[in-house]
Amino acid sequence: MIMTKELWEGNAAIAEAAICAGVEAFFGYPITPQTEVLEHFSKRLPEEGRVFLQAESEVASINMVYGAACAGARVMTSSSSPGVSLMQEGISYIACSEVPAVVTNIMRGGPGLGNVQPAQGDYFQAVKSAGHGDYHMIALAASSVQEAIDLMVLAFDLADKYRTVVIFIADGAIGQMMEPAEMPPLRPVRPPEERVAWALTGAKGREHNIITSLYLGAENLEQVNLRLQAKLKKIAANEVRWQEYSTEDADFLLVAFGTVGRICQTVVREARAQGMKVGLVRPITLWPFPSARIAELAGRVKGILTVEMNAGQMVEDVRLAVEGACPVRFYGRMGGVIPLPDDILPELDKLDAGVASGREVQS
Amino acid sequence: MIMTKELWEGNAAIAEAAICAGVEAFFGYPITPQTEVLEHFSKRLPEEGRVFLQAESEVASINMVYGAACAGARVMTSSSSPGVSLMQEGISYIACSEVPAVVTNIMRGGPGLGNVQPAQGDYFQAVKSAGHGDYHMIALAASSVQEAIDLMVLAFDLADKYRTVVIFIADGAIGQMMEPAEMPPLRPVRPPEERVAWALTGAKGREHNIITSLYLGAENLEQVNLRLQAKLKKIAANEVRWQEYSTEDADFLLVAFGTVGRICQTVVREARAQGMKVGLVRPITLWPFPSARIAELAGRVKGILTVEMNAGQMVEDVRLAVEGACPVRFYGRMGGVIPLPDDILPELDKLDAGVASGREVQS
Amino acid sequence: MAKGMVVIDEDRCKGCGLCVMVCPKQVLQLAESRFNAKGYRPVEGVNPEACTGCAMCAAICPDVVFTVYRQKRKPQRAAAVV
Amino acid sequence: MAKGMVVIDEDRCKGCGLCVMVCPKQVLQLAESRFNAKGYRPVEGVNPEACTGCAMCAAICPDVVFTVYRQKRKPQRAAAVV
Amino acid sequence: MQEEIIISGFGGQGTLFAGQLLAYAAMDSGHHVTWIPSYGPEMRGGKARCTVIVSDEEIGAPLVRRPSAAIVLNIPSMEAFEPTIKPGGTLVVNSSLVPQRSERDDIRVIYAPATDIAEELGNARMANVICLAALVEATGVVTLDEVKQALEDHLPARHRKLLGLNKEAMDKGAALAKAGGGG
Amino acid sequence: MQEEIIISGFGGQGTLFAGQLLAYAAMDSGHHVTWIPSYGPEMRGGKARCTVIVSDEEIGAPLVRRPSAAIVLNIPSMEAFEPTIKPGGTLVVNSSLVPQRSERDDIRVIYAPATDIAEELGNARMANVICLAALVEATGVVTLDEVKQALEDHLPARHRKLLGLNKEAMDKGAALAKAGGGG
Amino acid sequence: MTTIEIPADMELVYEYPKSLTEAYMHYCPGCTHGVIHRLVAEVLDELDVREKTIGIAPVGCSVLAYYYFDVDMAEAAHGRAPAMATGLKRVSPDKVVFTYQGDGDLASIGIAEIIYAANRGEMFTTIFVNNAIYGMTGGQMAPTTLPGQKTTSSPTGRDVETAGWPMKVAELLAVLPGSAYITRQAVLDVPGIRRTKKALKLAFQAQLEGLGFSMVEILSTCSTNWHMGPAEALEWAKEHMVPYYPLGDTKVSDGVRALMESK
Amino acid sequence: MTTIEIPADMELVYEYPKSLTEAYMHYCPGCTHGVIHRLVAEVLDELDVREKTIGIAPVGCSVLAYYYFDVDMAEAAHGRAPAMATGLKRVSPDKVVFTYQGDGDLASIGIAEIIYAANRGEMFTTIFVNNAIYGMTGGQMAPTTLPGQKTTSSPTGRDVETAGWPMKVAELLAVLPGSAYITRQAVLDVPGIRRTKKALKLAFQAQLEGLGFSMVEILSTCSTNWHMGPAEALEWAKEHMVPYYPLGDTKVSDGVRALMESK
Ligand SMILES: Cc1ncc(C[n+]2csc(CCOP(=O)(O)OP(=O)(O)O)c2C)c(N)n1
Ligand SMILES: Cc1ncc(C[n+]2csc(CCOP(=O)(O)OP(=O)(O)O)c2C)c(N)n1
Ligand code: SF4
Ligand code: SF4
Ligand code: SF4
Ligand code: SF4
Ligand code: SF4
Ligand code: SF4
Ligand SMILES: [Mg+2]
Ligand SMILES: [Mg+2]
Repeated sequence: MIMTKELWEGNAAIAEAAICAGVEAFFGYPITPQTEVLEHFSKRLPEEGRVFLQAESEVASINMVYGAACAGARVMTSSSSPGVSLMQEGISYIACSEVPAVVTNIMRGGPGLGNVQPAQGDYFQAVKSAGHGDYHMIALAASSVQEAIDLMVLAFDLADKYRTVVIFIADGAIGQMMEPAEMPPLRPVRPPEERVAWALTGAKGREHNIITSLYLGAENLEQVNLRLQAKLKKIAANEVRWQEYSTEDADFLLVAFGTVGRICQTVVREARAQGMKVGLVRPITLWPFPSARIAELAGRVKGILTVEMNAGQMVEDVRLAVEGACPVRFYGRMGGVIPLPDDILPELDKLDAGVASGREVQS
Repeated sequence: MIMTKELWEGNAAIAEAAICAGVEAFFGYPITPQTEVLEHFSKRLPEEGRVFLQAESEVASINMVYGAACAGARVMTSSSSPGVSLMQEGISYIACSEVPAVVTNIMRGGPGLGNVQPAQGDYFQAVKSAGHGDYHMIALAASSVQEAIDLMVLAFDLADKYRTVVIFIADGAIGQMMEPAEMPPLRPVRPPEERVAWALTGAKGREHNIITSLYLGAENLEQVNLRLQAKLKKIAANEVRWQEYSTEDADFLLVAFGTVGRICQTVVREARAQGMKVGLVRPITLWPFPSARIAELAGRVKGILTVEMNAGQMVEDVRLAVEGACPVRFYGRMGGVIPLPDDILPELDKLDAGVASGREVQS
Repeated sequence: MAKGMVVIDEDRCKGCGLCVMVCPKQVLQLAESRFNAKGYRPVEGVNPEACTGCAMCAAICPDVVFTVYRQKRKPQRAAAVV
Repeated sequence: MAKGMVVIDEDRCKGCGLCVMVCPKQVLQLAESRFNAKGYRPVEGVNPEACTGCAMCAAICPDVVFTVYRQKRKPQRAAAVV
Repeated sequence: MQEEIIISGFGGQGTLFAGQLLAYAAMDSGHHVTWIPSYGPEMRGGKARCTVIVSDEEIGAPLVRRPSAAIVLNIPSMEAFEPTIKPGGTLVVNSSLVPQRSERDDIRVIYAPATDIAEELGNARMANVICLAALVEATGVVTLDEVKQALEDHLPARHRKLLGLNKEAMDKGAALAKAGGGG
Repeated sequence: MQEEIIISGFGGQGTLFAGQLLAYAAMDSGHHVTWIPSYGPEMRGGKARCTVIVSDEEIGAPLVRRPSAAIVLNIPSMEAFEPTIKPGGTLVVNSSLVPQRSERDDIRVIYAPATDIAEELGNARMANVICLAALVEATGVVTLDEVKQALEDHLPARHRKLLGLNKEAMDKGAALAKAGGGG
Repeated sequence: MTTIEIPADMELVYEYPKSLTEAYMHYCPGCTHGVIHRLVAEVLDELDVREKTIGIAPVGCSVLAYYYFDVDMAEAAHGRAPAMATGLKRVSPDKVVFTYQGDGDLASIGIAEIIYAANRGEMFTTIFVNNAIYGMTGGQMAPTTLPGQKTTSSPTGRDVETAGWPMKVAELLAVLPGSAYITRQAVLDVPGIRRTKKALKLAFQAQLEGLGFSMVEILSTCSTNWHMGPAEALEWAKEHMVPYYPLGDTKVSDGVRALMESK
Repeated sequence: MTTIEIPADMELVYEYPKSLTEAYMHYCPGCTHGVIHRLVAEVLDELDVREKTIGIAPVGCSVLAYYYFDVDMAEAAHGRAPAMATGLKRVSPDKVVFTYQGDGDLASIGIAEIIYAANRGEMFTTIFVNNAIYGMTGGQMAPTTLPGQKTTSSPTGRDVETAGWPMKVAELLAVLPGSAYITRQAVLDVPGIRRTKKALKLAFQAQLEGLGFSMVEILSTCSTNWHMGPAEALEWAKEHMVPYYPLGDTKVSDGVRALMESK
């Protein structure tokens, strides 16, 4: 079967990709700018004979996801910034219980009610353990509709493989944008009889299964944490993903993800047109972060410019990777303002000037 | 009036100190190991004619705090890890609305339900913006009952001064511990007539006041964010607090906060008794972090050991401060296990050996 | 002479037509081709003499467009609405 | 001979005394000075002949200490409880 | 080739649909394309705008501050975008609703009395495709036939019966552009 | 001087209170002191334990793995802590409830039949203060009078009437320690 | 500026309420949120409490209510207005406090907070605008969406088997002892609007008298997301909503009863 | 190992339920959580559904219920068991699902989730243990704590003026159309225990028949935090709780009525 490209809106594409990936149930609550994810599911899941439920809140959504995941079903929720904040307790429970689940955050301007414009202010929330305790979600960031589709499929596969929470993050620009894209083949839903061994399917002919995040006694809980940390280490070793543009001969490196990541592709082109050798690393996994690669490049370039739609969050991970090996500058816009190439190019010039004058040793 | 020391339990002391600092209302929900904070308030606040309310949940608690803060009252809530996760949306709203509020987190073992043993797994939650959007809370960490008292008073003053959320963090060890300590004088409650000008007190003889975190239009919200960031910068410039022990001649530096911070004082003593010149920086403000001072010391010591009751969180801020200037090692225990001097001393030896052999260039 | 009178704050009107619907005396109508500052066809008084000052238009108007007057039992001094 | 009989899983007992309270025939009593493995004074049958097998003890026991037997109408073969 | 087109007007004027039509045409003719609306505050509002980028290369920034072409369907849009068009670019003005004239001499401006023409044809809502046809004709970003094909493929079923009329409207729009954009 | 004392037994044996008494005495006599309980899983449970550190200097770690002294009021506590006491340290055993003997020859062990003595005095719950008095007497961490004073100052009102009896019990405990800890 | 001469024999029977600012409201044409705003403002005027009133705006179409009411106001997180109002009123017991909430806000995400505020008898007044839809986010199913009603998240109509039944909030809160006055009204025609105003006044009076929590549920329209004209929407609501959500008081405490009778 | 010879003329009238593991329960002596566990297990045995049952444990004293029930189980976040059960049952419609929750868990922090589960008629059964206190955290005021009752967070007794009224959950949920069977029982004496078991059985049968949401509220004791002996606690509950929380069914849907009559 030859799949042809169609014009997909990002939010609808996310939902349809999840359906293709075999999602069995969606639980969510409306919020701009991701409501179309929920709306698409509300139409398509019943058509496919799967479960759609508009929950009473985001707190309920994440716990419904937790419940369905315990049953061994592929399951997800979707929200935007304030709604994702409400899910932090649930996410921490799921992370500790080690059931697979997918959460998407189509970020908007914050903090507080903020507005619904595209933003990246929830980077920390996605990559540090924003809920309580030590854990990480695998955080996938898309910069195009096609990539959103591909990453949604990957999200489910990684969630299952590592029994972990995967967060897919994008912003309203990607959620609302239409681009030609191709859906993967529709995977059939895993039949209930084939659910994994650890799942809660009824203790028939086996010991009863227990899924919990309670571990009395410090030593017990430490053992659990050591197991979680070992898993995270494995993920960090195997699942780092990023894309590079024109880094081979770059004097300066841009680091940017999601919407700004693709905008920076234009910046690379325009900077090179102006004679400045600029390259770009666009992290696809925000956690695990492509630290090793950035550290490597940091040894070869004159300086790094991190561009984000926030006050400077990922730049900390860049700095942690670089550890002083070259100057790292930050340029960010907030509140839903999207930095365009015209805004970013001068920042590259400043970086260049700073390096040349020796001012920009470390910033 | 001469105040004499009394034996105070940490949790009760936190509540009593807040009363001394003029807290007008407490809204909270029970959770171990901080329930005694709530219990102490339930007894004392009505005695003082102030407001105590056991809320239906942590979500409600933080929003009650938000409401009372809008009225211009000194107000706080208290919880432990899972409960604080539930407050993230509310905290983000309060941060954006710029009303003063105090939150305490008596951390326990996580993630998930975890257990109730002392832990520091919520460092990231406290110092990065765990709720959505760009903001920081001032994060104060106590390592003794007396310090808890002093910091609670400071918390209210800073919250008022900067119209910001202050989070006081400790763990069950400090919450449950008794130590001799002295309460500050009991400050009278600010009378309602004297509430600040921005507060919601009724639009009598003035324009109506509005407290919101909604800013339509990317540019508007960016302006708000710039204002918030400017405030944070001011706080970062003025309010960094930490304590140093034996750093003058130190070859090795420990960095640790809270319970481990005080344990490391013993480590310093014992290491020095064994002939190793060890010093300690104990951050009191986790945000703003004493980065400048650590960077300075990093230039003088052979290596840094960061000790935490988690999988390694503050160590990122240490590394960000050090930027490769000296090796930084991490030692942590999780799940409520408290690292004791016997555990930590060998880690110092390893650091020493690593540095000597040149292996420990950067870890 | 009319028993009642309405003052229309035209630029607040969104042309929803609800006042037109409820006016018992067909006093009101939406402008045919005129637009107000907000781009709506505002309400107009087309039959002012019929107005009874019943204020039903004001009661239903979501945008507080109307000020309504009614004939007094006993005469009183004039008010000015700006 | 007794109409009923209870088997006591002594180590589950927490000595709460609820069974003693509800037994209509005063069959049960808490041990005076004996402790079980969990450190509680467990229940003992002190008046077994009086037992009717009514199972009220079993109904109220929070710790599932009792197995209860009662005389059959028609005789049946023996069971073994381990 | 990269063409960055803004289509802007009131809600209800079909700006988003016109943009999508262009995007379909571009996609079906093998171009890279992005379509992005400016979505409003979480509330009712009058403005509707989208940006379509058509390119031979992978598209980076899906938004531009200085478009290479624009269609403006009302006065506020004219005021907002006329000054931003890149030199050498194209502006299509729905002159039925926008009385003013551009003062730029470094861009090509087509004044299309699109609402009038559409009303003449029997449906004022076709002003959008008239302008689109003019833009396509003027810029050559795709061919008029490609847009017609896209219309055929993507016009919602309930509007099927208007297909012929829409194509007729497009021809009028294209003709205007060929004629240099009178109105 | 730094003394690290663990007091351990079942819930209801007054271990936490005995520790607090010691802490009060230490504080009132001008020492640095910390008292920290081991608080259990969020549920009902039998164990109760606290660690008291008395020092002339500011106290760092409020917990120790190897105490310099301990009071054990039941068998599990004996098993847990007897092996951990630092050489040269002191162990007070409530020998009424703990039948076994320590095999350590590098610590001082006082076997106090505290529950028996307390019962003789009319209230078995005073076993805790008897052991505490023995410990205080043996270690000199504070004086017996200081503990008595602390008792006077901090005994909850509803137990006031037992003050005299408690002091008597303490004397018996202290005497045991002086005598070398028979029982 | 036009000055209109008012004939001398005319008296003012309706004028712009003082408790509204002059801001132009952003609601869609014919949206009854505007009517309800006006009524609340009129009641605040009549009770002469504007200068001691504090309102809490929700997240929903009425999120900007703080621009329209000329009283001190805060904007709550979605659903949490009752918690905010609780905190606020507890530290400002002499103020008049109200929340203004939509059906998604109050009955879905915020159901816990409203139930507990009512149960504690918090001394504030809630204005609950039930338009059977999530207006602000573009027409998804609300907890109050009627069986069979099509929305963007119930595209084939609300199926009560999977999505549950429309929530009758006025009946639910009436069960709680702390609530003093709970009523359901509708602003679908002029008589209904007048009754709604009476109910609002009583609710605020109950608060002023310290009688407990009061709530006025108001059946309202959303012509935009119902995809009909404003007039048609009023009719639709009368025909479909009123039968499911019967109008009238569901809870009148003794204190409120006395208040009613004292008028 | 002792082998006891059972006389030949004796028949077994009560034995250890198969749906309980052999684990020793951590509850305090005399805690009626144990009784309720046993009853639930007996019902699962009698309905022969152990192998297709999935339970959700709460946060509360019964947090470790997953060790005691010999069925597949998960541990929920505080108050969220109904949401978990919803997710679980929706993807496993052929399983028998129950939540086991305390009064803090279900009626305070989790009130929204239980209301919406009931309202949607989720096909699971909730066992709601009302002991008028927060047991696990050491005796704070619960939503169901009685007026005047002293707890560690209402040290002078619950003051309904500030803390609100005890929540009557069985009455509240009965208002919702999605609930099929809602009843309040008590395990305070043997007859009550037997009635409770019947109610539990009916609740699970209602689930098996797909009739909607079912909940059995059970008045229970907490001698530890009430500071009394186990027997005294039973008496206290009878004397103080039962009058406030009347026993009996608050909601019996037509389907459940038919089921009752078919027995
Ligand atoms: C935590 C959170 N979840 C979801 C949203 C998105 N949201 C905004 S308004 C709204 C519902 C509005 O509906 P309703 O309360 O009925 O008010 P209406 O607009 O109909 O007046 C939702 C879901 C949000 N802002 N915050
Ligand atoms: C989010 C969160 N808040 C608070 C707690 C603390 N907590 C644990 S159990 C409990 C209440 C238990 O009371 P109840 O539900 O009545 O059960 P019981 O112990 O009485 O059986 C609380 C508040 C928690 N674990 N998580
Ligand atoms: S006052 Fe009455 S009669 Fe006059 S315009 Fe208004 S509705 Fe019509
Ligand atoms: S009701 Fe108001 S807004 Fe609507 S048409 Fe009449 S005057 Fe205009
Ligand atoms: S079965 Fe009945 S008579 Fe026998 S011990 Fe139990 S309660 Fe007593
Ligand atoms: S009821 Fe059970 S636990 Fe209690 S004393 Fe009797 S046998 Fe023991
Ligand atoms: S969307 Fe509906 S509720 Fe919102 S303003 Fe428009 S008509 Fe009113
Ligand atoms: S604390 Fe209360 S509810 Fe918890 S186990 Fe003990 S008696 Fe039972
Ligand atoms: Mg609504
Ligand atoms: Mg309880």
